[in-house]
Amino acid sequence: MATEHPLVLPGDTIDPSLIPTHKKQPLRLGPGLRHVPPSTILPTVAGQLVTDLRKNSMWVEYNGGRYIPSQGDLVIGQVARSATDLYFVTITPYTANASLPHLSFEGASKKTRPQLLPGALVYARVTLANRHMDPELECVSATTGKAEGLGPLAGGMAFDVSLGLARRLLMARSREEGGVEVLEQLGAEGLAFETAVGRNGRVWVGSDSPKTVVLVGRALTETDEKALGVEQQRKLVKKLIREMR
Amino acid sequence: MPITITAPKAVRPSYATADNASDDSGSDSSSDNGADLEGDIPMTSSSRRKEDKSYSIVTPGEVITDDPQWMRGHGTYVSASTAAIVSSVAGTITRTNKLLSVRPLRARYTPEVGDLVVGRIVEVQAKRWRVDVGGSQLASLPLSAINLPGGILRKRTETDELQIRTFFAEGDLLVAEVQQLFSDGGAVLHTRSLKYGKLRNGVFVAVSGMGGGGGVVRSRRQVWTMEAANGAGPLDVVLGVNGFVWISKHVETPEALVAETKSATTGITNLEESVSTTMYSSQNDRIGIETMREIARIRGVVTALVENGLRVDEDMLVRGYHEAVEMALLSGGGADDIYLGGERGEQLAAALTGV
Amino acid sequence: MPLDTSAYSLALLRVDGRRWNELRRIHAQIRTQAAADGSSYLEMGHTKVMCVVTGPSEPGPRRGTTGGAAAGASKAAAEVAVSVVVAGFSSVDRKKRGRGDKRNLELQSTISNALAASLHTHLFPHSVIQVSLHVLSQDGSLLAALINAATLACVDAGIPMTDYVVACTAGSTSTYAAGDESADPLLDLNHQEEQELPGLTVATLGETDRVAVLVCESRVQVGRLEGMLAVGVDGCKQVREILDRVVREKGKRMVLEGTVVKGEGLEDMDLD
Amino acid sequence: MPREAEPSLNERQFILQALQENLRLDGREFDQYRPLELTFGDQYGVADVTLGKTRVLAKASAEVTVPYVDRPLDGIFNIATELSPMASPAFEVGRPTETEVLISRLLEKTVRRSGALDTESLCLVAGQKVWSVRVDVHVLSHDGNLIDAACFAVVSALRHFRKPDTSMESGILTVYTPAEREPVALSWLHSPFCVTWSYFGDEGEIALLDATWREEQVRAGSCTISLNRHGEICQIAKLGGTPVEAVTLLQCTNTALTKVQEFSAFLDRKLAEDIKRRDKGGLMAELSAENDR
Repeated sequence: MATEHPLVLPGDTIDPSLIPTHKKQPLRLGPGLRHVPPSTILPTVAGQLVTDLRKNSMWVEYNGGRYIPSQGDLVIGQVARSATDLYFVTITPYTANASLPHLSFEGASKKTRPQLLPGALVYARVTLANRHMDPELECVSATTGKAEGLGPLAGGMAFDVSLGLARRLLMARSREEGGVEVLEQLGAEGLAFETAVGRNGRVWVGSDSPKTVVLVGRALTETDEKALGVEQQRKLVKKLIREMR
Repeated sequence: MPITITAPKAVRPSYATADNASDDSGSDSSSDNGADLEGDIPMTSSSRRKEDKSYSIVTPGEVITDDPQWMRGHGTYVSASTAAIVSSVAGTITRTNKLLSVRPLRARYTPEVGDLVVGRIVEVQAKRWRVDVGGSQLASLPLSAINLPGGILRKRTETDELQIRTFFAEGDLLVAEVQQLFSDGGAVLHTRSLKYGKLRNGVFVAVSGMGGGGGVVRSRRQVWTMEAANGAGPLDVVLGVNGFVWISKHVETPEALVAETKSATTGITNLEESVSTTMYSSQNDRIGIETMREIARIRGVVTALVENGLRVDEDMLVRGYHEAVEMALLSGGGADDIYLGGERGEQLAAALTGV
Repeated sequence: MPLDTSAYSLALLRVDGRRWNELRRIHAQIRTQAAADGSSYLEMGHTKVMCVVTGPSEPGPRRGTTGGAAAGASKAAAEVAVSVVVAGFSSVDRKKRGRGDKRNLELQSTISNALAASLHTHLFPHSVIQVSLHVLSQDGSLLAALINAATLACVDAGIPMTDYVVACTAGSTSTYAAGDESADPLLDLNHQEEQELPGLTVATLGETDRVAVLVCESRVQVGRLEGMLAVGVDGCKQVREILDRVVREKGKRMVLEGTVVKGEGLEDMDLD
Repeated sequence: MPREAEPSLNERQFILQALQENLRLDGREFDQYRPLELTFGDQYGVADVTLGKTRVLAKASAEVTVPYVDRPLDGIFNIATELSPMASPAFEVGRPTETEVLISRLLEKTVRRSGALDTESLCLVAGQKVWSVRVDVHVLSHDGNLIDAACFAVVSALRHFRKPDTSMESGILTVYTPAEREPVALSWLHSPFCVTWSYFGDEGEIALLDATWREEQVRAGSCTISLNRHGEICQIAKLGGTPVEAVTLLQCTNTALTKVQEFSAFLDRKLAEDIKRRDKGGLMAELSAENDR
């Protein structure tokens, strides 16, 4: 991975050969990169430079820092309090709360809407995020009117993971691209559980058996803290399962 | 804040066994008037209950019953381990059908819908006032729950919101009714009746209220007009259920005014104009010196009742007032003697309970 | 060592003439201040404290108190804010303790946490129960006296609670180094004993053996703990008895005077 | 003041539910500590303690000052605790929180009042010159159980510390630099350690050792017991919280004693290792070589 994704530091010059060129599409810059006219591209954070030739885009992968909401992200928020027509939801501690309208749940109307107590967890999508306003969330798709897996999270346990792991878990092909397989392996071992991954670095794990939840949580946090590769993850899962029995 | 620490009683060994001690305490506390009353109270105590139980005083942590047929009410909790109903306050047991509750000897006022309360505005917000009614939380009085000047049926407008302080400002006293309760115990008040509204021309006394203990009790009439002695004219008394009392010079109630003016066939709008001008006035009318004196005397009666541990209701207050007038006449000072503290108060209380 | 312990082994009497399992005289009153929601005055020997409880009420501006410090307005339960003022004349050496004194803060926090565990604070959201304690005279067992006074004042204020939180101290005649098995546990230490002997303060929830507060600030062999704890817990039961009697007498007087409507006994109800 | 990030309802419920089933989030036993690590600095008197993700640094230092008027024969010994925003955003500089006050009181009672350091030995000239020993405790990372970690760090730092050697000759006090004379250890009487129990459940029936920050936020009460390996209680602090059966407290004390003995042995081993490390071809080797001859 390291060879194809070179390490960059803020202010490094990027080898022009790494910049993807595409005939038709314009070059798209992702997080951690800055365009200085006329034609310089500078990294602004330390991390691995990733390029996608097909989409003609590039960005810097980095692990750490504080989550900054961006539109369309799935996050796990914690209800701080309820106002007359919206909930104030904490996405990350010590930052301004996001707002989640009472009516922004599947099938919610003035009379039937979920009653959430302070401290309840919700899985939500960021609908508005810019640096001048507090973020806004929704728990229902505006186009279809369906929850699509969003909404209040009942029971279970939320674990804190690094932002990098959260992003890797959310990748469509987390094994191939993100190098995380731990959840699949746990599932393959016959454990029944469900998860919800928030881009803000929280993973919710629900299961009927608290044992399973603890096991999944430990597997995730250990994978994260020790930056385990796929093979090591496999070993870890085997070890944990053995311990549990 | 008066500090009354009475001298310690004769030294008695505190570490005496429980049996001795309860004997001791029995003779100890009932030395003055308790001893002769004791006979009147039926001694229903069963063998396993202590002598104190005949007064049905329960204290925190005391098991009331472990019979599962009862339901727990206020002032009790169900013990997690034994499923018995246990008292959580010191007070007396009351029961309503199968519901057991303990009325505390004294507590802060807990609002109930329909209570008539006297309150003080402590905060003015955009669309509501926050009112201190002596409870655990401030009550709120929405702008929409008051009579707006210029007609009771008028809708509230933005202008009203802007001049919210002209109706009630911080420190104003008002009489209102509890309209609604929140699940967390907060109360919403309203003054949408001509008998409610801003208070003036009088004096305020705070005694303990309906949370428990002495002071004001819920009764048939909380508000009445009484004829005062010594040529003072009629006086209004408002006993808020929350223990806040208001005594003022009687002003013709707006209703009476309405009736009068109606008979005089004046236009109704005209009348309401005149009502509304006075409704939110913070200016006292001229009050005669006699009236002031009698207001002060009633206030003295209220405090004397409370100091001597008597309840405050219409009957007690009216009788106490007449007694106080008598006492003043008998004493050297004549009608001007309105002092009812100390021994005088005790004398008054004795006269009232002696009947 | 000013405390003459030699006399103890001879007559089994302590410096003030008590036996090992005897409390000092406890005198308590409730409703001492008419203007307060709840108030109490308590003497344990020569330790004298006063307590005033205000609330539960809407939090206002406050200073010099500790409780759930991070309390916000949106709390689901009432906060118990305790302030302890030690009068400068309360002890022999007229020392003034400032508001920021760490020992004082620890006392406040201990009392606050002990009460909060018994009081049904969840019944009063968004509110504060303000407990002000004043130490008028100190002669040992200060924390115990403060806890007892605070409990009484809370009972007087009619705040629902699981049970009384009652406290007393216990000590041991052994010194920390000596592993003598013959050492006797002592109940309710006075100032002199507190200075010289190992001791602990214990507060229990009513008559149960459940310990809400256990504070030991002196060196003692681990083997002595059990004896001291047992004596302390037993002492708490005695204290509860005494405090309960105070409350009952007050209630009885109120019933007799007609302030409170007499309760309906359960006797006649047992039938249906 | 920034508010502490509260755990969500789900987390609260789950932690309690799991504890009912004898499960801790990190898979530990109820009476098991997280891995305890201790590193000494190059300087004398610096101890860096990590307990899981909790990390505490303690540094001991000494200077010569004038003693207090009322205690002319005693040296001065202080413990300064600092909880900075580095450990948690909820801590503020310059305004001690309740946690900070309670920690410093506990350390004070455990180490200072229990007489672990012989303050009389710090006296140089009665009433005029004494050593003032100070330990600064810095919490570098906060993941629960600060008290045990801080106490361990303080004791380690003091045991490791060497103060400059001094001599008195005909009324002249000389303080030697480390180059002139090897610094000397403090006169240490016993090593107390804190063991903190956290209680969960309505009746405090579940007792955990070494709770993490999450567990601490959910707990119903706690009790810190300070002991030395000889079985002497130096301090017990159960400051309120859910009432716990007296018998449970006694059991907790006994378990605490075994933990303290483990701590004690661990510290002794680390100190011995450190001496060996410093010794490589050093003064001690030379001296022993001389003796051989």
